[in-house]
Formats: sequence, structure tokens, C-alpha cells
Amino acid sequence: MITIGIWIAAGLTLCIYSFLYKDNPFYKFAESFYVGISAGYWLIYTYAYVIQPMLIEPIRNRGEFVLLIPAFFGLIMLSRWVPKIAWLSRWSIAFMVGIGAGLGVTGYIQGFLIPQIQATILPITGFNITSLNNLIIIVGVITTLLYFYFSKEHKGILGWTSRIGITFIMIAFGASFGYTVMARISLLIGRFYFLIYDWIIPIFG
Amino acid sequence: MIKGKGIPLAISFLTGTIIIIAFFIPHAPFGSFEEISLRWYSIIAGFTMLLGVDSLLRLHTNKIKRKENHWAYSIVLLFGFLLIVIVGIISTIRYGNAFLTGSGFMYMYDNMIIPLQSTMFSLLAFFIASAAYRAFRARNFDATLLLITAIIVMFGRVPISEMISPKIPIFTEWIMSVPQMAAKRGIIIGIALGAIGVSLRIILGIERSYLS
Amino acid sequence: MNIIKKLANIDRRIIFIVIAIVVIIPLIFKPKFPIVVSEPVQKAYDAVNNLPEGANVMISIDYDAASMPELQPYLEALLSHCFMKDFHPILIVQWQLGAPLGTQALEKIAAEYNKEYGIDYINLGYRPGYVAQMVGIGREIRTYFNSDYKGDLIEKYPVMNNIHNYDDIDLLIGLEAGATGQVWVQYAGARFDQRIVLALTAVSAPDAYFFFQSGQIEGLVGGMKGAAEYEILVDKPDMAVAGMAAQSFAHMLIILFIVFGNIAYFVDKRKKNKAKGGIK
Amino acid sequence: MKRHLLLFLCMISISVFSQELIDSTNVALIDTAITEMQHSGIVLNVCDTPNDDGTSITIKWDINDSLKGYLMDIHRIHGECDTAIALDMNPEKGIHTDNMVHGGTNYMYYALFKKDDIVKKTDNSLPVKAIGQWFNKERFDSFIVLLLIAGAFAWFIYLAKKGKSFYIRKIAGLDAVEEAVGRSTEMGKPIMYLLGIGYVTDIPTIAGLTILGRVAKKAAEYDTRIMVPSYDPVVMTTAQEVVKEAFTEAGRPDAYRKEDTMYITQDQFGYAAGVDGMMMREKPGAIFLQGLFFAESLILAETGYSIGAIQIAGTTETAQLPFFVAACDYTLIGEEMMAASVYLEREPLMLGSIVAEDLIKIIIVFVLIIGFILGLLGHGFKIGFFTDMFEWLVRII
Repeated sequence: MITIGIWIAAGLTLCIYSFLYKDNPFYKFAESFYVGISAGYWLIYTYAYVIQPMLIEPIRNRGEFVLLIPAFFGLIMLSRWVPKIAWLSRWSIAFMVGIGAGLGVTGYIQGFLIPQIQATILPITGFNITSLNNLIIIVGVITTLLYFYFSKEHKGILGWTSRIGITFIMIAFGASFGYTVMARISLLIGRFYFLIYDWIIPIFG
Repeated sequence: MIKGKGIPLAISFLTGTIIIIAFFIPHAPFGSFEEISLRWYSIIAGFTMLLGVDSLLRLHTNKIKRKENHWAYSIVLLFGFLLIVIVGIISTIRYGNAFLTGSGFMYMYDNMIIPLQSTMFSLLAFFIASAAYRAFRARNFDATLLLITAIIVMFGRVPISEMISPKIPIFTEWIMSVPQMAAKRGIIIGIALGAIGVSLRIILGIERSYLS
Repeated sequence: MNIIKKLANIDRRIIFIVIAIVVIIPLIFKPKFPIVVSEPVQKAYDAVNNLPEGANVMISIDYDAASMPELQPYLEALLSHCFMKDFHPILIVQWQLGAPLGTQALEKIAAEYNKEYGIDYINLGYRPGYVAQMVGIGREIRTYFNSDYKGDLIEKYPVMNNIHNYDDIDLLIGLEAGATGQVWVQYAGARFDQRIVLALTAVSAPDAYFFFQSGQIEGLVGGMKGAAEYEILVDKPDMAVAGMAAQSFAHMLIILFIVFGNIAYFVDKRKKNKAKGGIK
Repeated sequence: MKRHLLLFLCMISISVFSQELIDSTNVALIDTAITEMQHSGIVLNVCDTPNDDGTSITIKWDINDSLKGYLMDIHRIHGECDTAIALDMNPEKGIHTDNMVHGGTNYMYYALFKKDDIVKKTDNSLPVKAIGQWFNKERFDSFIVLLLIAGAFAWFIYLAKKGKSFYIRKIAGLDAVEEAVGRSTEMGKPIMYLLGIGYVTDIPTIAGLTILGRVAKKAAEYDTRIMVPSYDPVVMTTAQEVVKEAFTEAGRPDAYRKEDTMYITQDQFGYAAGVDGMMMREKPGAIFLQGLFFAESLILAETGYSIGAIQIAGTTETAQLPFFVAACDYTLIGEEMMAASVYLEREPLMLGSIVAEDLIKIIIVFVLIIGFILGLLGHGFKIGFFTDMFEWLVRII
């Protein structure tokens, strides 16, 4: 049984794929429609998951009037609509950026810096595969890090190590490239799977 | 005076510093500062949504008014926007929450947003193929290395290579977990330091471009 | 020479058609390929398999429809694995757009194993503000999730009785399509020592290897290939295994494209160099 | 001024930490109560949960074989009030935290072990109080690292203020900004600047905004249009301000067009599709992709490549960098992008902070090399002293 929903879905899918032939009215239609509905979707989302449960509900039912502070910052964000007082919105931005900066410092130190340095202190136990791998890891991390050394020109030893560093980086990028190809192909498989098994085959029973 | 950058800089400094200090102090009231400020952040960000929607609608109503190029698509965009917002409001009134399974809003999600979003994503497979054909060139040593690694990984991660030799997937896994991992770790340590640097600069008011 | 030049300037649309064909044909005929399990996936499997009896496994849906083909098969295989071992999956959602996907898979697999909602598993649904939530669960999960996805209070459901914070969650499994996985490691992992396994889209998987090596995550399942390996491990071959044939052929084609593109490039370059030499 | 504030911050932290040391000894003496289990000799330990805000108590016990297969309930007693805080729990876990308590109040606990009809009860524990701590000792390592980094920053910023000049190496992609803007102007085409799909709190977005300021100023000088389609409304409003200021600085406030910095949609692919369409229609001569990019990077870069624009990219997302390297003329890799904003500003304080970062890098490299040498001598040559040193190093980090 194919529902109207599946026809709509398949139709929109094909509209988007028509872009592969060339930019055309069908694609433009689907694109504009998509931009419109996704903006609308996020508007409803913001009300249903942010403003309602995080602001209105706690104030009305639990009397958490302290939430009027972020509401105030939120409202002055809207001062951009009135050019005369638009400068007020800087306060909100400053508040948000301040939070981001504070979290950035502690989060990166505890979550990345310390554990990653610790995990790079690896033992060399003799002439075996594990030791060789550990050695490669240590050299890779150090040279890559030195590639990002900015306050000295990359000449001499530093030039030499950062050269090794960029080699490691290119290997890593190659691997990322391979994995990304893999991901995209999987998505295509998923989409064709839908078209074949949910739409075309049911049409013909 | 009040319009200047002084107050915003003070706000950034205070919020940033308090969050850092609170990280080390579990005692009330500091212990819950981080969580509270994150909730506040979400609320403020919720308001800014209105700014975005306003900008989008204004851009497209202006296009329609001035009959600019492709203005008809602006009508489609406004139509899509109004359609989902109206359905969303009706669903909210009827079900209490538009996001419950079975609401008209979720029907639009299932049959319009899902296919549009996932098809957009799968277009990438085509673009990647054409980029592979037309843009990925072994211009120099670095690019050559990148390409060779990419080919090994692409080949080694699919079952077809396992049919040729079981050593190929093992070698691929080695690339992933030794040289690849080492470089990514070096990069992430660099990024972490850079991020901490920017954060400290913001807190200390050295970096203020976001306020301009 | 001329042929190579012509081929090099081939219309993009021909490339598009070729890649479509290479994907569609194996999808219809479904040839079988052997699948070897890699170490990070084996570790992910072991982390689940060796949990104590009645363990609580928190599964976080951090992806949406756009990454569904990569992560949905793994979610189904993982849920089967949990139900086979009588663990209690607790589903939460960090990407609002992914909520329906998590619910679909959970209901489907739970029905297969005759598991009862609220006793054997629960679906807590989506809550906004993911970092605040990850920090908040460290203290008390009820601050954020006092009701399930339908809005029913969780006190009604015995499965939630003893679950208050990360201490009560034996394993956290994040299904990731973006940076949320890093945030899990940064907050739940670093601050609360939560054991974590991540399943990522193939795009994000390479960036998680250093977490795997450092032990910040215990297992790593990457993309549809990882899902296929997991399907083999739990002995339930499904869509991911079926997709591997198409995946293999498409990779071969792209490799071919790169190799050919570069041959054309070098031929062209040599020609230009020769021409230059001639003028001299 | 800022230096003093930083020092002040450090001082507060240190004084708080020393106070914590005193607190914690008291906690250990007062708050640990040990209770014997009836019939089985199991020990139930209750104590204040360390490193919290004083709203939680930790209950620990060692399970023995005689209780295999039992389920466990834990009860909390407060005055007349007896509350079950855990029901039908698997006792093998050996630990449970009760985080529904009020700080400073005395509580007692007991446990029930149940199997079929058998119920075994423990004695009530001695009273225990939850106390909040003033320093989280588990985060001491982070604290030291923070002090180290903050110290390095304070020092180099101090030097910069005193007038010391610092060197920063050339970053290839940035020198191309002028060339890209110039070529766009020659062709009479606009410039497009994409900040990606990050928020204003994301650091790459902030770096992208700084670079935008410089590019917009160049564009204003050359009298070329600069378009900034945005994903996030906050980023959009910030970008508007950045561009406006750049135009003002360049002495061309009249040329600033607010509507050229517009909002597209807060949906990844809606954004990509919108920008894509805009590229096809406007055919910009130069495209800057500086910020936080995810999967849409390839669509954007491929389209930009196909319309023949000069592309200068930069992001911290390592999964997207390969495509930028492939399809763009210049790419700023990860931290290079953040350094770029400093390179452009040439502001002494900023330079000082980059040098501070470099110093930390050197320290990290040294720690790794020391770790390597200790690991080699300790585990490779089996010298006991170095083995111990190696283990010690791993532990302190």
C-alpha cells in the first residue's frame, strides 16, 4: 500500500535529484519549499522546546522569576529591529559569547588536552610491532603539533619536523576523504533503497 | 557612554570568569552555575530565532514586491513557511504539542522534511564522484599522499578487498589507528590550545570583533 | 590522446548516471560479500556483551534522517543485542529531528523480542540544551527527564526506579552524526567517568580514533560498514550487510575515476611541457 | 588592568583551594559511619559524596557470595520519615549515590536484601551529613593546566604591553585575500563570504568573523559588493555589524548594504541549497569559506569551483578539510585559521597570546619527549627507576 505521503516524499526526492541534470524549476521549487518549511519547522520547534518549557512553564507554574533575566537579554536581542537602540543587542551577544568562552576553556582542558597528552605517553618495550606503532604515534603527534607552531619561521629543524608533520596530516586527510566517500555512498544507497523498495516495487505490487 | 563596548566587555568578562571559577567549586551556588547559564543561553538563542525568521520573511516579501528575478519561488518559500507554521499551531492546539506522532505537523516532517533533507545529503555522493573525477589531482607530493591514502582506505574498508586478501583490511585499520590517529591527535591538541587562546582573549577583552 | 582529452572533459551528468547505475544494480540483485569484523567494532560489541546482568544501557540518538542509512541499521542491531542479553535500553534524543527514528527502531525491535515498555526499556525522548543536559544527568536525570517521550511521568515505570545519574548507567552508547559525540566525551566522559561507546557516521569516525586509542571511548562503530560488522556479530544480517555490495562497487568506481582523472591530468601536463620545449 | 584581574582570579582560586584542604579533613573524620550487616557480616559504608555541592551521600558495600541472586532496596531515614531511595537493585554494583538529600541534615540508611520470601535487613547506619566542598579535587589537574596556560598568557601579554614585538610566520592563504578581492573587482563580480553553520559561540565562527572584518574592509576599499549569507540569526546580526564597521573604517559607510548580509535558514541543507542557488545566480568572483563547516562543505566548494571563483577556505573540522584542500585554492588548516585572525590584526596583544600558545605547545612536546625517553629507558631497557618514573608521569597527568 503506498500512501499519499510516500508519493509526496518520492516526488520531492525526484525534484531534488533533477538538480543533477541542471538547475531547473522543479529543483528551485523543492529548494524554496524546503527553505520555507525548515524555517517554519524551527520556529515551531523553538516555541515547543525552548520558550514554552524553559521559560513560560517554569515562570507560570513554579514561579522561577529569575528566568526573567535571560528573557530580558532575549528581548534586548530584538532591539536590532529598532536601529536607535540596536546597540543593546550587544549585551546579549556578550553574554552568550562569555558563556561560550568560559566553557571553551574548561571543556577543552579537561576533555581534550589532558586525556590526549596522557594517551600519547606510550612505552617503548623493545623491538616489536607495538613499540614501532607507539613510536610512530609519538613522532606523528609531535611533528603535527610543531606544524602549528607560529612564532618562528619553518626553517632548519623546525622546517624539517613540520615537513614530517604535514606528511602525517595529509595521510590523515586521505583517510578522512576515504571515509567521507564511504559515508556519502551509504546515503545514496539509503535513498535508492527507499525509492526502489518503498515506492517503485509497491507500485507494481 | 552606555552605548559603547564597555558594558558588553564587562558582561563577557564576568560570565566567562564565573563559569571558569565555578568549574572548580562544587559548593552552592557555584556548582550549578554552568548548567543554569547553559539554560539561559538556550532561552536567549530562542529569541534570536525571531530575528532570523524576520530577516528571511523580509528578504522574500521584498523580492515579491519588487518582482525581482525568480520572485515566484519566494512565494513558494513563504507558502511552505506559512503552511508548516499554521499546521504546527493547529497541531499544538489540538495535541498540546506539535511533535507528537500522528499530528499533522509530524506528517509534514515525515513526508516532506525527511525526504528533502536526506535527498539533499545523498546528492553529495554525486558531487563527490565528480570531484574525484575532475578536481582531485596529484599536483604535488602532499596531494599525491592524500590521494594514495584515500584510495587505500576506500578499497580496504569494503568487503571486495577482503575477498582479494585479508591483509588489506588489516593494513587499512593500521593506517586509521596509527598514522591517521597520531595526526588527528596533533591537530586536536592544536585546536584545543587555539580554542582556549581565543576564549581567554575574549574573556580578557582582547578579542572583541564579535562586538563590532 | 584526443580520446583522453575528451574523456577528461566529460559532462558531469554522465558521471552522475554511472554512479547511480553502480549503486542501483547491486541493490536489486543483492550479491553476497564476506564481511570481516574490525577491532573497534569488536570492542564495541564486547563492551555491550560483557555488561553485568540487567545492565542499564543509555542510547543517545544524535542523528537525523540525513544519516539514517548509516546509523539506523546499527541502532537496530544494537537494540537486538541488548534485548537478547536482557539489558535495559534507555533511549534519549539530542537531535530533535532524530526522535521519530529512535522511536521507530525501538518499538520494532522490542516487539520482536516481546519486551514490555517501562519494564524492559524506556524512551525518554528529546530535551533541548544538550550540554546542560549532559552536565545535569551527572547529578540527577529527573531534572531533565521527569517524563518519557509521551509526557508520562517516569515514576510510573519501574525500569527508571534506580536510575538517577551516570553512576546507574552501565554504558552510554551515542549514535552520532556530528560533534555531539565529542561533547559526550568531553562532559559525560571527562567529568563523570561514564563508559562510552560511539557509533558514528563514516565522516566523523576518523576523528574519533584518538578517543578510542586513549580509552575515552571503549568501542567505535563507523558508518554503514561498521553497522554491517555489528549485524554479523549479533548474527542478524540486514540492510547494512545488503548495502555492502553496492558500497564495494561504488568505491571501485570512484577509485577508477581518481586514477583516470590523474592519468588525463599528467598526459595533459606532459603535452604542455613538450609544447613549451618546442617554443624554446 | 586585565593582568591584575587575572592575578586576582588566580589568588582567589588558590585561597579557595587551601580552604578546601581543611574542610576535607573534617569531612573524613565526621562523615564516615560504618554499619554491620545482620547475619552476613557485610559492611555498609556511608559518607558524604566528595567534590559536590553538598546534596548527595554515597553508600558503598562489599557483596559476598551468600547474597548472590538477591535484590537490594536501600532506605533513607530522616526523623520519622523512611524513604526507599532504591528498589530491586542488583547489589553487585557495590555503590549507590543518594542525591535527593539536603545539605547539613543528618540522615541514616539501611538496606534490605530480598530473594523469594527471605528478607535480610541491615542495621541503621550512623547519621551522615552531606557537605558541599569548595574545591573539586578531581579537577586539580585541570586547575594546574589552567594556571599554566593563564600564566603564559598573562606573561606574554604583559611583554606585549611593554612594547616587545613578536614574530608570526606567514600564512599562505591570507596573503591571497588581496589577490582574490582584486580579481573579483576586475571582473565586476561580488565577493561571497560564508561563515558556515556554527553559532557565534563557536570559536571557528569567531575567527571567521575577524577575518570577515579584514576582507570586508578590502572589499570596501575596492568598492566591491560583499555578500554574507548566514545560517544563524545571531551570527547574521554580528556579521552585519562587522561589515558595517569595516566599511566605516574604510571610509565608505555609504557603500554598506545591510541586506547583503542575510539570513538563509537554520537548516544545514536548506542553507547549502540556498547558498548554492545564490552562487549560481550571482557568480561571485571570490568565495571565502571561513568558519564551522560540516557535510555541506563539499556542495559549497564544488559549486564554487564550477563557477570558477577563487576560493579561500578555512575550518577546524578535520573531516571537511580534505575537500577544501582539493577544491579550493587556499586552505587554512585548523589552528592556522585561528592564528589567521591574529595575523590580520597584527595587534601586539593578540600576537602575544599566539606566542603564549606556542610556548604551551613546546611544553607539551617536551612532556611527550620526556615521556618517550622514560618509556624507552624504563620499559625498553628495563631500568626499574625509569619504569617508576614513567608510571609516575602518566599518573600525574
